[in-house]
Amino acid sequence: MKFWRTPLDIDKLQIPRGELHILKERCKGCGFCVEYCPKGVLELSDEFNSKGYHPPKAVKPEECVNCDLCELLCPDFAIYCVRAEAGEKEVSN
Amino acid sequence: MKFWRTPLDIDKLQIPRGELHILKERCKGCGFCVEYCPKGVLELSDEFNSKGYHPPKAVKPEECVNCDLCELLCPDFAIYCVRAEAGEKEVSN
Amino acid sequence: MKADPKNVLTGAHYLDGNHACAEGAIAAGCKFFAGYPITPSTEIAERVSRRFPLIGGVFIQMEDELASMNAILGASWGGVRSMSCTSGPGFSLMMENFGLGLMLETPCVLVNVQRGGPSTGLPTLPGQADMMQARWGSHGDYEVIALAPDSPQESFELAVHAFNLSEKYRMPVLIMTDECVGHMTEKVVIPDADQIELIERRYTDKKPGEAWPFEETEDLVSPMLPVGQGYKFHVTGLTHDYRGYPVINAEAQHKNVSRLMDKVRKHADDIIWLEEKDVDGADVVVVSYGISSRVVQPAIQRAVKDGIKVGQIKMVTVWPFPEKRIAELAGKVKSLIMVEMNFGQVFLEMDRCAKGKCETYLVGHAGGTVHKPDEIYKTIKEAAK
Amino acid sequence: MKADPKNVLTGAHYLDGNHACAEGAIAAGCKFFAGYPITPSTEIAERVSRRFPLIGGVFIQMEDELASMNAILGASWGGVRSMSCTSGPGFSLMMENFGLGLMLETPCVLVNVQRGGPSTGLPTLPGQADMMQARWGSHGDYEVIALAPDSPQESFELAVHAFNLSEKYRMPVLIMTDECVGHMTEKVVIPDADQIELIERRYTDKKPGEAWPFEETEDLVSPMLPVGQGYKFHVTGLTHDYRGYPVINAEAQHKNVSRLMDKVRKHADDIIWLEEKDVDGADVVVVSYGISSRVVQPAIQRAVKDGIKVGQIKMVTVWPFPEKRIAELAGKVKSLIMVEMNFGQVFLEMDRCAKGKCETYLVGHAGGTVHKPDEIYKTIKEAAK
Amino acid sequence: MATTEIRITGFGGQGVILCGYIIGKAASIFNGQHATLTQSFGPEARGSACSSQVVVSDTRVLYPYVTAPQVLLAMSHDGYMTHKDKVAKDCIYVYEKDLVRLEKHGPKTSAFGVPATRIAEDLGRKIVLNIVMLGFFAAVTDVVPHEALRKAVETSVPSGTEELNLKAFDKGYEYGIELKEKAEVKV
Amino acid sequence: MATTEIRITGFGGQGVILCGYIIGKAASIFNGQHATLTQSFGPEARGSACSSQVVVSDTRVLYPYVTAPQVLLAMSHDGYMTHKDKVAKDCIYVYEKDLVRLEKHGPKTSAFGVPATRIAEDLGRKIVLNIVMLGFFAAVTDVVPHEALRKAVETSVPSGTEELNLKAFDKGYEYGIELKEKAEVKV
Amino acid sequence: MSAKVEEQVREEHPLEKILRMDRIPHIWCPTCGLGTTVTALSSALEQLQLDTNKVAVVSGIGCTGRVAGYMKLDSFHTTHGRAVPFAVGLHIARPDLKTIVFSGDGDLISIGGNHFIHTARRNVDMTIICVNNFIYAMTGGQVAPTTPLTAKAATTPYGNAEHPFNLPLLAASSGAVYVARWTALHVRRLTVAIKEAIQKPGFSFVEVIAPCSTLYARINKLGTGLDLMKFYHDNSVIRHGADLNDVDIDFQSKIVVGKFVDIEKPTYIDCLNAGNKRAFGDKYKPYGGGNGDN
Amino acid sequence: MSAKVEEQVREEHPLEKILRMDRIPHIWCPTCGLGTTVTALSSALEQLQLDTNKVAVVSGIGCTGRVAGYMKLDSFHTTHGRAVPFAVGLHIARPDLKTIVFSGDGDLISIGGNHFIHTARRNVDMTIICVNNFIYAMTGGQVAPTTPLTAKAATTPYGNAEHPFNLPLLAASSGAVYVARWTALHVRRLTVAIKEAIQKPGFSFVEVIAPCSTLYARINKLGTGLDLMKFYHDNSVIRHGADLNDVDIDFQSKIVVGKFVDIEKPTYIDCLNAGNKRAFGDKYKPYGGGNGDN
Ligand SMILES: Cc1ncc(C[n+]2csc(CCOP(=O)(O)OP(=O)(O)O)c2C)c(N)n1
Ligand SMILES: Cc1ncc(C[n+]2csc(CCOP(=O)(O)OP(=O)(O)O)c2C)c(N)n1
Ligand code: SF4
Ligand code: SF4
Ligand code: SF4
Ligand code: SF4
Ligand code: SF4
Ligand code: SF4
Ligand SMILES: [Mg+2]
Ligand SMILES: [Mg+2]
Repeated sequence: MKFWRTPLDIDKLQIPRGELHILKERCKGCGFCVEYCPKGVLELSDEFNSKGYHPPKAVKPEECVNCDLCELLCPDFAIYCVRAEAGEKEVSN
Repeated sequence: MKFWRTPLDIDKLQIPRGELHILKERCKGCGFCVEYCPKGVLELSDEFNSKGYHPPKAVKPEECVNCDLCELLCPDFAIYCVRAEAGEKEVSN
Repeated sequence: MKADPKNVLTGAHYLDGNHACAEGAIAAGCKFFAGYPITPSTEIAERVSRRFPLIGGVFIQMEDELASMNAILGASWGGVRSMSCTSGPGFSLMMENFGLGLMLETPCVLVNVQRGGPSTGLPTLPGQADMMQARWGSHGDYEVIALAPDSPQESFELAVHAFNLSEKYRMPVLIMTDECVGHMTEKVVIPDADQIELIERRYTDKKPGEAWPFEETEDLVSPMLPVGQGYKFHVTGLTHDYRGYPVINAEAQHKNVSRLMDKVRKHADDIIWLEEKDVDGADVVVVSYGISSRVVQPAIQRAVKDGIKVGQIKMVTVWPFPEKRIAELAGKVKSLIMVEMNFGQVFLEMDRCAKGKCETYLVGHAGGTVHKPDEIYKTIKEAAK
Repeated sequence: MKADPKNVLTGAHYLDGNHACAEGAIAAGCKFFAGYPITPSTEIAERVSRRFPLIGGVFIQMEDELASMNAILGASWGGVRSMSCTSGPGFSLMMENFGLGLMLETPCVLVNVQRGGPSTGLPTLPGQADMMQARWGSHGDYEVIALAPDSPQESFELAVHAFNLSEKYRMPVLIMTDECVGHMTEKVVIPDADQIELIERRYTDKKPGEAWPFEETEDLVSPMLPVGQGYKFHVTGLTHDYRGYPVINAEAQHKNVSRLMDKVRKHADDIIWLEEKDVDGADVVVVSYGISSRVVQPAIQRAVKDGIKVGQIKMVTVWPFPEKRIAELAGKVKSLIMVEMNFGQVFLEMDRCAKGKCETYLVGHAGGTVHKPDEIYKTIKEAAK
Repeated sequence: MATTEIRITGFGGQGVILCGYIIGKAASIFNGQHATLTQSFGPEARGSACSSQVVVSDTRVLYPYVTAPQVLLAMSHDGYMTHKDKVAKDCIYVYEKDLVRLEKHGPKTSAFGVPATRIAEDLGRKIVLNIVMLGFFAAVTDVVPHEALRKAVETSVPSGTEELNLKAFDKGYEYGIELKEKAEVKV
Repeated sequence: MATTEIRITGFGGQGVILCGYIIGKAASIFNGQHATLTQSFGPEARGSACSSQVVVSDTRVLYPYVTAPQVLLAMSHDGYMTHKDKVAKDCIYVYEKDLVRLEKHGPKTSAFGVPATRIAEDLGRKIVLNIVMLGFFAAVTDVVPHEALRKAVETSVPSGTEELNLKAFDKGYEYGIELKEKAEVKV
Repeated sequence: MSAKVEEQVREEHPLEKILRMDRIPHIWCPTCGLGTTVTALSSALEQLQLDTNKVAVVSGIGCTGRVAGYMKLDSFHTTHGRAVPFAVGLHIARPDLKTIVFSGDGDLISIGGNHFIHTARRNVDMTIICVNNFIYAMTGGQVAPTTPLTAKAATTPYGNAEHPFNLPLLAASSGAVYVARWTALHVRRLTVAIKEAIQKPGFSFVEVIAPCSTLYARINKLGTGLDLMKFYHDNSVIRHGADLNDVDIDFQSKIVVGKFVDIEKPTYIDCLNAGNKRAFGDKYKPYGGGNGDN
Repeated sequence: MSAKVEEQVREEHPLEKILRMDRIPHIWCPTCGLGTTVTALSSALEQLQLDTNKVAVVSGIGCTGRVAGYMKLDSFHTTHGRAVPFAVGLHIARPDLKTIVFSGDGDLISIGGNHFIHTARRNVDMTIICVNNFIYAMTGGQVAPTTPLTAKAATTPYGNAEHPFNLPLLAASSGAVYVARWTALHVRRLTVAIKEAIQKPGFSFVEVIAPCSTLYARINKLGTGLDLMKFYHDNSVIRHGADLNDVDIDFQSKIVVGKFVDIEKPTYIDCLNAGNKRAFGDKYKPYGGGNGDN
């Protein structure tokens, strides 16, 4: 029993930063990304998309650590994160 | 685990005697009865029945203890044993 | 026998064809339903599952359609009126054991709510392209009874009728409806229980030891033997004799299969149910069944307004096919038109029975929607020329 | 393409129809066989299982007939010629996924060695009562190609032909043989490999990204896309467009189903294979197929000796039905007689196409044995009157 | 009119079918008319646009589908856009004001909008939006009498929710009556 | 004769089918005749009576079944009893002497018996009884030439067993020749 | 002790009452073990002193499938693989009857495998007796899902390439509440197992290893049925409550027999009644059978 | 850390290469978990750096069955229940391809249950990903063989009376060599499991518990898909190598997840080759695929 990888919580020493992309028209407002972003980067916006859903918006974009969890959980391929060009910072704890 | 009954070998104190009935025309000569009679009562005869099989014959009928094993094993319902009217005898061992 | 009031949802209801069909079955005393979900039939199963507990029925969703078909046969032999429903793909899967039902002469009802095929096709849109499958889908020779409702009201009524026929002729009976009727909601008036006549299963009046499951009778329908009452009968899907014992030769085959077929063929006049309108003296007769027999009417009305003498035959029973009536009409009319939601299935039988004595037309299409009255109207015009 | 010599058992052999059929398939390059045992077809599977290992084929006995049918479809999409065999009960079970094969336009060959039905019926005795099932047994509208051999020799030849048709028209092809032919042993002469012409599968010549699995082509047969080569195509049993993507509406349905049917209907002249004898100028023509087309011959010979002008049509292909030819003949002869081992199946089509222009007769029976030439002779006499 | 075709459109979960059901039931069970309800849905429709159609007539409905509805009841913009042009010349658009952005239509058409979602939310259950629409429909069209519709609502909603639903119906109705009294919104 | 019908009968395991197969193969592959072999078996037949039929002809065999055989080759009493009366008037009975108790037959028939089981047992393999019968058949009938039959035996038995089987064939043949030389057994 | 040899067939065999004597002799081959398994069932019914009017037997197609035809009970010879779902319908219509399915390994586990696992899962109250002869006998000896790896069959002439099922494990994993395995030789213990299985409420499963002499034994050169019986004698290991992962059967390996599972679990009808009771309270009348012979 | 919000759909999502973007947006409901499981498969394929030309995916019918239609791979949307046997044929014809079956619990385990157990038994080299949403979603929420006892469904309006399958146990008892279970929430671990399963020679099985918001959650009043994800979060227990008898799922019970089985066993083709080699020696050329695109 030794096969898995990085657990959900972040325990690396070096944390990258992420650039979020939200494809609002695809979003169906499920809230998975918002709920499970480990850094609380996201919130559902008040705005409607044309299907009548509230896509998320990044309320603390600078906190994004490019963990990709939002991307992985999004059932509608509506959000993704790419590693930001900017430098990396160390974990505080 | 406590449900079964008399094992194949005879371990009762009182042994009944059996009267064998062999329905020769039904027999297909498999030899099950002969092989598994605990008392060696039976042998396949040389005689053919009309299908060309050798039905068993009782070579030691007096040894039959009415255990019914021949009857139970016979796949052709060709042999059975009923309890003989005569008295019962004790097991020697 | 009258229906049991506690089963009958007397009154006027706004129901779709599937729910109405379920109510018909329940009114007919159906107490066992085994099914496997498939669009567009599932509402029948769902309604039954909701209705059964308080009236002593059991609904079971089986692992597949093969199991469903067999379970209703088993239940029917257990003395209970039983039913299943499905649509094309499931109907295909049931074909082997539909044949077992015919061979064991087991009363039960099977509903096919037709959708567009072949294969997975159009799960949510209507078709009438399983009609020949209903007639020929299982291997070997046999005859079937198949009914086609045109509305929720008729879905109710024909469900009752199907159970009656199945008991009368001791065989599975098919209801060949379609997505449009199944999902169409209309007013359904359900009569009082004492207005619903049910045909009781005929059981042997002989004693155990004297009765056999396929005894020869004049009407070719043998009384059934009840389970659990000492008859200790045997039945098999192999070719068998009156005792239900397998007999593997051509003679037994002839007897066995002839009887299965003749029981329908010789009672065809009793079974066949046609609704005719303005057929006498018509130049053109439009033949159709199920939903198609409704949508032809605006077209007919229009043609009649044009002065064309158009009659209509609605086939409430599609199988057995009304050979005699069609042959007779063919000698009298200019044209026969078959309107069906397929590329020509029941048409083939109509065409055959017409024997070239009149023109025959098919108004058919691949399914997915009902006919536009326009197409039908055009063919009537053409056929009247 | 010529057959591969290492597959072909060239020479004269004393084989039964089933073994000959297996050899035909092997000669045609079949390399995958999935089957489920059923009398009287099992010898085909058994022979294949013995022959395959040394020629690089795989035989797999699946858990049931449903699995077998699907496995041969999967293998065919894997680029391998594939086959299964069965008899009535199994054929019924395959009907749903036979439909999938038609819908996905998958080349493969399915053999039904017919026995007496319905249900378990007569496992070891012949019948021809699955003929209409072959045509209509799956739900929805479609057309099929079905061949009927009359001997072990033809079992070999038609197996090769079936593979060729299946590749040419990109569809499953049926061989509808029967217990009598399947279990009848006769001399079979297998030619040299270079005498056996095989039709190669047509694959797209477009590049990945540009090709679709159901492209519209003039001959209605789309080239296939190979797996594993980057085409990354999608196919579905749902109604679909040329891309293989589901489209659930009446228009897509019309396009999709019409094409499936037209691909057979428009090539009917190429597909239909009749063997005619003394038909020109005949008063009576005996139509039949498979084993029945052999046993009619003594009867015809006897009638000819009586001075009756009798012709024979042997239908090597039963489906598509030779509508045109029958219609034409009906205008010329006094009578058409259909001889088949059932209570009238292909007869219905013959009768229909005759359009009342001549008398039609059926010599049919329930199966279990072939026709006695006597019955046929009597009908010929009657029909010549 | 002898025959009226009505199409109700929206997305899954809005109660599009129930809406049609109630209209049909009102007409056929409580008003002696004939009414045939059909629905379009598909495996393609998981959670997306769906629509139901009712044909109300004085005589038996023979052709069950709607061809050119005299009323289009739109609860989503998607649905509205899909169906808005496939209507009768004199079509009445009955629409949810906040969800549908009305576009230009033919000269003989009329359109009535209601903020049904907001009204429903005010009642505490967004889910009754369809019943608000129905009340509104009862007010701005005369296909089925108000009383029949109200009765159909009462007998069609889950038991225990009758009161809430009737309130929703009434709110919609009132809104419609007021609106009608003001003026018809021509577009 | 242009067409000869032969029925072979016995019980499962005696090689009834192989026997027919060899006759058919001999005729069609090694003697330029037409020969159609069919077999009757059924689920009813597990280990009980079975039979095979060969029609040998100079022209193509059209009707595949045997109707009234000119030769009945009987390897079991059961089989013999079942089929003995459904034969041609001039039928030749070829039978296993120890298994079949011959009965009375029509005046034009003839019968030849061979103790095939005993001969086979003498050869050490009871299983070749059918091949002994075949050799005997070759001797007492003239449907298929001896040489063709012998070749068919050689090419039809499991490889490795050719010698044994040919020996069995020869034994049966010799027995038949001797018997024929003695006299025909009329019954 | 006098041996009385009947000169001709006389119908006084003790099983006469429970067998259809008008169909005996049966079709099975000499030294086939099936007849012995019929005796076991018959004895079990006799010993239980059940009202045999209230016992139904359902079979599929196969040599074993012919059992229904020999039992003098309400008996159904259905289609290949479908005995179980047929029995499900019969049982639900008439839960007062004891429903017994008696069929072969191919019938029950290959083509009928899905019904087997689902009916076990539902814990439908019936008894399944599966004769495992390691082969498809009726059709001439093709490979079965029980044929041991490397064993030969008509369709695996060079040795079977498929791992066989471990039937007790499959049954138990699917939900069976009673699982036992015996060979035809263990006829008394088998009888006891069948009795226990019939009495057990819920889905009970008895696997019977039995000789197919004509096909399995012949193709694999294992001798006659008697030789197989001797093999069972020498190679059976009785291990009640064995870990089911250890009861696989390899080609000519030891055969672990015994009672493996005997647990309590509500049956399908129990659960149905419980659920409806929860929903409807006293308005609900517990289901105890269909409306009978309507 | 700048958040760039696209104003309209732009096809630059990282999964673009592996998804049929011309078919996105997909048909699945809001808060349905299926999309997440697709991401897991896609990520697994990406991470394995397999040649995606050599990966085929086969689905049956159902909401989950639509997965094949969204993967940009050779992809087959077969009939209900038949993905596995179709895949068996495909795999045997082209063992060089990775064959993945991705379908629903109803499709794979109810109507397709027989193929599932037999293909596991044969240890055919393929990967099965089964999305267990406890329901028949596509047809409107009927009971599935995974629906917990007492849970409601469209055909069990008063609570399910059937014991559900324990899928890992069923798979393992049938012969699977790799068995794991995760929920849609465990998307990373699920991705790892899928990677392991794909790499494992033989029959590998991954059960994915995923939310059906529209039907299972609604009928059982469990909230939205997000509520189910939260439930998984709170109630999943990771227990690798758990005793499979302990991983049943009751209604709203704890869900044991983890990797349960990872063993070595020769595959179907291995056994085939071994058997033929035994029979023919060097004359036999090990089978490695059909004759390709003939
Ligand atoms: C649908 C269908 N497929 C195949 C068959 C052919 N068939 C009859 S019995 C049988 C196998 C029987 O094997 P098993 O159940 O093990 O019984 P056994 O004969 O070994 O006792 C098969 C495949 C059939 N009758 N129906
Ligand atoms: C032979 C057949 N029977 C029934 C159906 C109807 N059907 C389509 S999907 C489905 C169930 C799907 O359930 P599941 O596999 O769990 O997938 P989900 O929709 O839950 O993802 C059914 C019964 C069918 N298409 N074909
Ligand atoms: S990448 Fe990770 S940290 Fe960044 S928004 Fe997504 S979930 Fe939050
Ligand atoms: S996970 Fe995706 S669909 Fe859900 S709210 Fe976030 S962006 Fe929208
Ligand atoms: S009853 Fe027992 S002792 Fe007597 S002969 Fe039979 S087996 Fe032997
Ligand atoms: S067991 Fe029966 S069949 Fe076998 S030899 Fe004895 S009496 Fe004969
Ligand atoms: S073939 Fe096998 S199982 Fe069938 S009767 Fe003969 S020995 Fe028994
Ligand atoms: S019905 Fe359920 S499984 Fe299907 S798409 Fe909607 S939420 Fe997903
Ligand atoms: Mg078996
Ligand atoms: Mg599901």
